[in-house]
Amino acid sequence: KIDGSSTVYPITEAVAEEFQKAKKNAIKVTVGISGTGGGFKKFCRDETDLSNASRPITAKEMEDCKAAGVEYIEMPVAYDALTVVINPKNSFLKQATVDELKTLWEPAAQGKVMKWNQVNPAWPDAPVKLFGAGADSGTFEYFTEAIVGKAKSSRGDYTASEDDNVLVQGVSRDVNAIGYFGYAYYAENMARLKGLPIVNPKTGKAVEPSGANVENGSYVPLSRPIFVYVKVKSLQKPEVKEFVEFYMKSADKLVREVKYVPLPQSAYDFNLKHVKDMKKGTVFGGKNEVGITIEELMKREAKL
Amino acid sequence: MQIHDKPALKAEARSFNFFYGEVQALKNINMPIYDKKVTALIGPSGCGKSTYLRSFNRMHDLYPGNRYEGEIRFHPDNTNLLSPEVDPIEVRMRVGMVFQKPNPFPKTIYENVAYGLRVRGERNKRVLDDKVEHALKGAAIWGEVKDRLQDLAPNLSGGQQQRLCIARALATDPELLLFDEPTSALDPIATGAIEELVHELKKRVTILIVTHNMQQAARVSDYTAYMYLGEMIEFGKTDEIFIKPQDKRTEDYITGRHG
Amino acid sequence: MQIHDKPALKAEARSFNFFYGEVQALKNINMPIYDKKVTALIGPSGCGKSTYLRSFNRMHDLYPGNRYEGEIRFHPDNTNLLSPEVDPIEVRMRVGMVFQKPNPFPKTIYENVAYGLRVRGERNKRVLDDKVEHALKGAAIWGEVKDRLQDLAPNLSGGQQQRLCIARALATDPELLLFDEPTSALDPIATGAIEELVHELKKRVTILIVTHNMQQAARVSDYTAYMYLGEMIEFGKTDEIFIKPQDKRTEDYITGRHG
Amino acid sequence: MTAHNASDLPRISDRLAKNALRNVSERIIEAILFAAAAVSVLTTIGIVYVLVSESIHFFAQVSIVDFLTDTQWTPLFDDAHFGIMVLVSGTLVSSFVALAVAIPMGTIIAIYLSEFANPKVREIAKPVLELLGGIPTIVFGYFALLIVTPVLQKIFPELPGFSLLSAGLVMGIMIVPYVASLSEDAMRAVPMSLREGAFAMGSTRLYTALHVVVPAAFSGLAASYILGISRAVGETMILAVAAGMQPNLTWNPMEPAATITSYIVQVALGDLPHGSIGYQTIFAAGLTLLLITLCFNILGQWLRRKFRENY
Amino acid sequence: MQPLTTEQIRAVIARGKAKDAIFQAVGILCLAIGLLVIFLLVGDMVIRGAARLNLDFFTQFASRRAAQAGILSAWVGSLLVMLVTACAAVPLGVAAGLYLEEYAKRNLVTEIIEINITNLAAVPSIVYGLLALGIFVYAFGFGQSILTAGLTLALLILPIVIVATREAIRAIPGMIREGSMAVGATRWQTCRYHIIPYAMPGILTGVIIGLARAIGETAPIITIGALTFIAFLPPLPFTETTEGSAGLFEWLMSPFTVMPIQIFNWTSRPDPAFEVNAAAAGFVLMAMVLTMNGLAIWLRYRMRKNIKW
Ligand SMILES: Nc1ncnc2c1ncn2[C@@H]1O[C@H](COP(=O)(O)OP(=O)(O)OP(=O)(O)O)[C@@H](O)[C@H]1O
Ligand SMILES: Nc1ncnc2c1ncn2[C@@H]1O[C@H](COP(=O)(O)OP(=O)(O)OP(=O)(O)O)[C@@H](O)[C@H]1O
Ligand SMILES: [Mg+2]
Ligand SMILES: [Mg+2]
Repeated sequence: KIDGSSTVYPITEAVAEEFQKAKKNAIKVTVGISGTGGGFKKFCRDETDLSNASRPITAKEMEDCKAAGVEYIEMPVAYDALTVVINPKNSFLKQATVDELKTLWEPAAQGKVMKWNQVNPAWPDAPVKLFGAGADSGTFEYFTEAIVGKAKSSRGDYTASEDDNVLVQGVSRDVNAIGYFGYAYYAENMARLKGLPIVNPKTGKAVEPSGANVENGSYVPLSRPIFVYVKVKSLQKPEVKEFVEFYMKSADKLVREVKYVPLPQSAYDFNLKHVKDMKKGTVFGGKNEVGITIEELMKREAKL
Repeated sequence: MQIHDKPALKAEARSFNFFYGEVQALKNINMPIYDKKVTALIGPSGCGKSTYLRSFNRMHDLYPGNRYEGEIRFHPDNTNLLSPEVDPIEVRMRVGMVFQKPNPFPKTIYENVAYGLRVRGERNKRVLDDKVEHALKGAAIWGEVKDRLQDLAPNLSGGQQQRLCIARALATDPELLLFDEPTSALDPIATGAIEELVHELKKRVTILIVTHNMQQAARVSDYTAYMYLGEMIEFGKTDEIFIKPQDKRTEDYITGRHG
Repeated sequence: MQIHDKPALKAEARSFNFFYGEVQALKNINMPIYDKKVTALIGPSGCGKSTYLRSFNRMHDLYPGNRYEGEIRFHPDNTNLLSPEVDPIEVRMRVGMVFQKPNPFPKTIYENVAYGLRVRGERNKRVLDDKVEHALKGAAIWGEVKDRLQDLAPNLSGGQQQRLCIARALATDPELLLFDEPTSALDPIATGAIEELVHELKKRVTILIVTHNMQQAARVSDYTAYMYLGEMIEFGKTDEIFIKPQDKRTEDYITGRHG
Repeated sequence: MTAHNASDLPRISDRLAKNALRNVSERIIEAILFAAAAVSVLTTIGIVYVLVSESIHFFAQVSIVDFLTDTQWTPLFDDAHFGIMVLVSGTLVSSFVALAVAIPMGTIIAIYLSEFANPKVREIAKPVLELLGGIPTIVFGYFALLIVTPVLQKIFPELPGFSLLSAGLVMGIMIVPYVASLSEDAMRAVPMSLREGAFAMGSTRLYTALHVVVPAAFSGLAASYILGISRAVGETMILAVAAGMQPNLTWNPMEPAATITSYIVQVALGDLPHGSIGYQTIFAAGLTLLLITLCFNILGQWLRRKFRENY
Repeated sequence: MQPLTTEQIRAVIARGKAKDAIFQAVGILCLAIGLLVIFLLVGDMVIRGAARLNLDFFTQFASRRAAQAGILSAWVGSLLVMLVTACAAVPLGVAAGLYLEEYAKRNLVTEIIEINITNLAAVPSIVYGLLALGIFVYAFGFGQSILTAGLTLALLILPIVIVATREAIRAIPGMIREGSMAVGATRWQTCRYHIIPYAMPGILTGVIIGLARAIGETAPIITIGALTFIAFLPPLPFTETTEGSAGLFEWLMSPFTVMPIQIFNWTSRPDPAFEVNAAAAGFVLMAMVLTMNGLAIWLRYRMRKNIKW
């Protein structure tokens, strides 16, 4: 029984589907979408076996789990690249820096930065139409943290939607629009949208959102790992264990299929090793971090 | 012979008052109902005929706010029908009623007549068949419906429906039958049939009939009571009332000086 | 004098047949209606009185499937009321109607009476006030309602409502007024008031009234028509019909041998 | 005087006494039926309990004054503001637009079906129209976003891609069958005798309908409008898809805005941890929504009582 | 003042008739707009979804591949949820309607119940979702099961059923009631033999209209948290499962998905191919609603034929 983030859902769903097929439907897997927070809530109430998460577990949630005696293993399963998209007819935007995006999205901009030329004088005197993820999503949290520098800190006067297709619609219809959402939605709608290259703060080079750039770690700071948490107790059930093994083995292929960016195979093997060694806990200590690479993660020591 | 002049009492109203909420609809009514006789209630519209009639089977209990005062004694057991200890359902089992507009249930003819028996818990098919036939014969409609007992009752003509309603009331062997203007919705031929039936029935049961048609009262009843504005103005043998009313108001009404 | 014996004609049915779909409800009716007289229609229930009456203002046009045959001529202009070329709305503007159950509109007393005038496009407040007062006086209800013209009409008593409906019909000066059992829902006192009113009104308009009450017919009408099973059995001066009916069926009905 | 022999007498009297068994079983049945009727009250108590108990936590942290007067709604942001008026304005504006469509259109259709159309048309049109109420609202949402908005943009070029106007219009269409069907029922319950009275005075169909039938059926019409209003206020998916979900204190239907309901689904679908203040806001918002519909209902009850059918 | 001349009267009538005609045109236009929207929406769904409208679509589970995804678990889920809804709402609603029409005395309690029912009818469906989340999911511990969803929707349509029941009962002439009581029937016997059977056509219509509304509800079910990938069916009674033999009511506690949720899920997929599925599923849902409405009309017609007074 799995629940949690809608961002991770497509991957887990694909795995679940294949897994059931492989097992001839003898094992029933359900995948819910309650959001990362809702998922953890159930997870820490001991209601689910695995929890999809688009961000690491928070300190509060760690406490809840501890209180309920729930122990878990953290497994990164893919990269999600946030894509900043613009209308394909937009001719003046070729690239953007993190600072520019910050000027546009920070809370201070609310009601003030309404024209493109207020961000960059080289840009035209045209109104800005903003589209973004709903304020309770992991995407929102990560974007604000990466761009503005503080989680959940954003201007409020933009069109927010949980349904990313709505955002796709919005941006594709308005020349002056700019928006952000998960890479998969961009990948499916390349005809209607243009992905805005983001200048890598370290190298100073503009990097296009693409699978390759995410994988090679140059698309920063807008790419992030996403996770599946598995309950230690549940691993004693053979079907859960089998499912986790199946997940890690087929992840590379299935992640690609649902248009996410897979981690290097070594990372999946590493996850399996954790399972074998019962390496419990999170490596984040209850905080989210921006721009972290998978290699760094693998080096860290997990804590409960 | 004395016994013929004053037959046995079947029921008797004693200082009977009735109230619809605050409104007094019947005022101090005293009246005998003789066994195996037809008693007609006449009077202008709104004078309380229906109200009085419906007191005999506690129909007013169905609606809140109605109140009885005084007694209606029922013989031979001398029970007060209106007493709160008396179960209105039992009263209705002993007192049958036929309404102004025929109101057969939208069920089969058979089920209409058997209904009263089923309500009493009768399940035996043989007994039911028997009693249904008997009641339909009693209501002089057996011949017309015996081949279509499973037809829906509302498909009958108005007069047939009314006789079916009589059969329905008869099936449970009531001791007193109440008729509230039973022919006012019927054509002359159906009316004739019902009047004849009433005449037949009084051999077996006591009948109390409301009518707004004085000729009908004269034709079918042995006793007549004239009511006016909730009061019982005059009661007596039908011949006497029609030939020589004692009260000016009765006379006015009978000679048609009223609505 | 000849003129008194046979007054002017107001309307006249000629070989008039009426069909509810396939069912023929009126059969070959021929009958005159005299100007400024009261004509009563009597007959047993279901004989077609209402059907006939409602033909005079083309009420049947409101429901699909009804069919007229023959003519009803309207004088002095000798229009055939039933002709398809004649607009039923125009007919209704000339022929007023009062129903069995009082049916005031859910508006104020004033608006009820003014309704017909507004339909005719009258907007002038003075004219309306005048006509409303006049009509209410004509219906003998002015005294009772003059201080409460803005009250809702459905709050009046039954008898008052019926007189209000008469006022409503009078306000537009109809040439012919149809009454369908106007008193059957009323108490004797209200009935008396309406009967008196009918008597008053015939000075001004022609009246055709359906009643199931023979005494009423005798009291208020100049002419009486007896109908039976859709046919016009007998028509004549009221005195003559009641004293010496020509047809056995009329006699039976009048003497009460029928429902 | 001997129709019944003496031995009969006590038996008959017995029968007339109350039958205890029958009385008890009738009482039990009545109690069961009462319990069923009481379920609706329990439901209300449940709703109020759930909303209030979570809202209490919320109001422990946010003052009611702020809640009612703040002009920003950013409960999930770092800089949190809890001005419910932002959502209320979106809710009211979109409902207003919807009702501006649904009430006239519904009433006209009802009058047409009950007073003009022949019975066959009515028997077919009514259920077909009711199908509109059966279309999943999410389909309406995309209808508003993909079809109605572009059409409207042709008329008002400055209209943004998400707006209360297009969501409201479509919502109005969705509500039409509720209003039309209930109003039509109310008008058909007006006794024919009233209509005959009006026609006998020489009035036309429309005049009869407007001056006699509509006033007579007014309490029923009011009830249908109230139901329409509640539908509009409570509608969720259309607004979530087409109105833009942008917390925006505006009374202008040409702008995008978030409504109470769209906020609630957004959070219900999101990644928010339970027990957080952000999560509790949905109960406070739900409570506000309930109070709004309750106000309209009380208004409706009052209207009905004032114009109770008087025919 | 003069009475109007014939010409004047004719002019007035002509004006009135012109207004009639204009109104009639407006009425037809409004009706046409409504119907047009329906045809547009349904037509659009048919055209876009046509490619997927085949038997496989009904017998396959949801899948991440649009072309293989089907609605098996969704339509089974919808039907089962409707079953629970009907089983809960009908007895409750009919009993409540009976009580209010046939038993209740006019007093404060009755008054409260009545006002309360009209209020409930107006409570937004999403609020029911919040109620269900608090009461059924957590307090009663039913979880995100068919039972929870069915009961939630039952509460949602309860006012509709109650109102329909009351209307139907009110349409039964009082003389039928009196006729039954007059032969000595108790109140309950009168209800059982007469009121309930004669009110049945009206009750059924109300129930089906309520169900047709419930089957399309998305918001409360989302709030319960039932948006899930389900690639299996609830256990049939008495079949063997991995958790042992399923009891008669095991399926009640099974996780589920329903049509509107499946549609919602598909419309929010990045891959546009899923929109075809969403359209096809939308059409299937419409067809379900249509069938229900048709059934209601047919039943009403069938049953009315046997009931007249
Ligand atoms: N349910 C009721 N509530 C209040 N008053 C009532 C009720 N039923 C009847 N009345 C009043 O009681 C009086 C007597 O009515 P009842 O029906 O007994 O008259 P009736 O003699 O049968 O008249 P009709 O010949 O018209 O049937 C009337 O004034 C009537 O208005
Ligand atoms: N709308 C209708 N459709 C079909 N038949 C009808 C309709 N209205 C009346 N009838 C029939 O036409 C006949 C005449 O009815 P009508 O109402 O004119 O009688 P009536 O003399 O006015 O009776 P009453 O004294 O009861 O009012 C009756 O047999 C009746 O059943
Ligand atoms: Mg009576
Ligand atoms: Mg008549």
